[in-house]
Amino acid sequence: MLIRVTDQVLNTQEAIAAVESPAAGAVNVFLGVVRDNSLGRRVGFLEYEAYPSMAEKVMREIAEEAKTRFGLIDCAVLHRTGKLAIGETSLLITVSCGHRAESFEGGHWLVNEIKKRVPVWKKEVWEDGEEWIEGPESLGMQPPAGMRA
Amino acid sequence: MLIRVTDQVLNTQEAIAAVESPAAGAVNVFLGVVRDNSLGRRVGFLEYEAYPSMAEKVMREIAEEAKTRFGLIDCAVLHRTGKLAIGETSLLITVSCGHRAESFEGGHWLVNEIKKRVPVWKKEVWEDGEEWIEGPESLGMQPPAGMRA
Amino acid sequence: MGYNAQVTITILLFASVAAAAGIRRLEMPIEPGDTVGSVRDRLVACRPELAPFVPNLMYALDEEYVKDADPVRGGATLALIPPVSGGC
Amino acid sequence: MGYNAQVTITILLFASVAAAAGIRRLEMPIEPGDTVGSVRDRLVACRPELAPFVPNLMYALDEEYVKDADPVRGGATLALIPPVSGGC
Repeated sequence: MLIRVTDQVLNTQEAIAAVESPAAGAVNVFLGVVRDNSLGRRVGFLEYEAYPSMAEKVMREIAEEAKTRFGLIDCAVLHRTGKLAIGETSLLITVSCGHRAESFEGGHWLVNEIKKRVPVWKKEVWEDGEEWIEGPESLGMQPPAGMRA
Repeated sequence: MLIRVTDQVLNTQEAIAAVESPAAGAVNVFLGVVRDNSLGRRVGFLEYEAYPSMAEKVMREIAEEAKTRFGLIDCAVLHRTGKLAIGETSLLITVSCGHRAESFEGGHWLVNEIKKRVPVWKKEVWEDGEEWIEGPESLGMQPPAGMRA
Repeated sequence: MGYNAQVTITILLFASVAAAAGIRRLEMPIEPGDTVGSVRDRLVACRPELAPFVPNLMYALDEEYVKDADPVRGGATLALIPPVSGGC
Repeated sequence: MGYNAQVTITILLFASVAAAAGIRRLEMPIEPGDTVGSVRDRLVACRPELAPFVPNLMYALDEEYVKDADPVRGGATLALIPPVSGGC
């Protein structure tokens, strides 16, 4: 199981090769990519910060859970940190399994859990400012205190 | 939109590059791979036959429909024909879009529709025989005539 | 009227069907009022080895899926499509 | 008893919280009976700029998510985890 937090460019071929198996009929690959806009603002670049040792630990726990839950043969989870330009890959996930349905369901579940639990943070940098994006999907996010009239 | 039926090895990087866009936040890649077993039998290799011109036409129709249905930015569908060894990729699909959910849903829908509608056939070859696999998911497959007691 | 492309149809066979018939392509004369189904029935009459495949066949006329009752045109290509299993 | 690793805890700060505090790592003495919450409260008392983050913080003790009421051990590492946004 390939698990890695790194400031180097993520290599798709490496992550696919890491999950190959003669018993695999399906491989699913997910690339989370820096896009040029966020909630209507033009993004210049992103900066990812991690608590690297804990991030790898939690990524491994999530990957093990995904293997059991979806009967995956193997999976790989790689997260990049540092400054990323538009079009660069921040998250790379590969899963291999017998059939296609589990490959999509397992991959999707993995990304969702990573978004909630892995200690990685994202700062958006625009032409005229920057902001830490505190993920609304994080387990640590409180719902709003009350409804506004 | 990259659509291709070919007897050449499918290139994942080419299919990812074909859907790249500054507006894309998610790219999903699906690889259908030849596995070493099928319903308990050990597979030696597979042979895929296509009605190539119609297969490309139907793949393009399905891809256009997926773009509209899931709001995809772009997608690529490549299907290989001829003799394929264990571990080789028969089907390669990439989709790009704004966010992860549509990338998984759109990719999964594409594979399912391809399985039902694209005129491509598969022959399994074992040590001691071979058989054309008539897809139970094909639109042309009749349900069994009646229940058995 | 002579026997020419205007009144013939090209039939394509694939996979298990081609293997059973021992042929992948043939031409057949068509008659006024012919449909996909009537052409198929005359074909099966001369090639009874195709009969077992008929319940699961789909048909494409010039690369477009059609139904039994759809009319055929001279010069068209009719493909007999056994259940597909593309993908993986 | 001397002031040593047995009775101190290392605190890690990240992202928005590190930016607000202007520090990424510090050591704090702990007292018998201390919990995640009591250590956090003493930290916020000396660094009030952290108070606005508290409602959305998670905590990890030696890289394991814990709750406010969980006890802390001397020599442990407590990370203040603002809402994560890994992935994409």
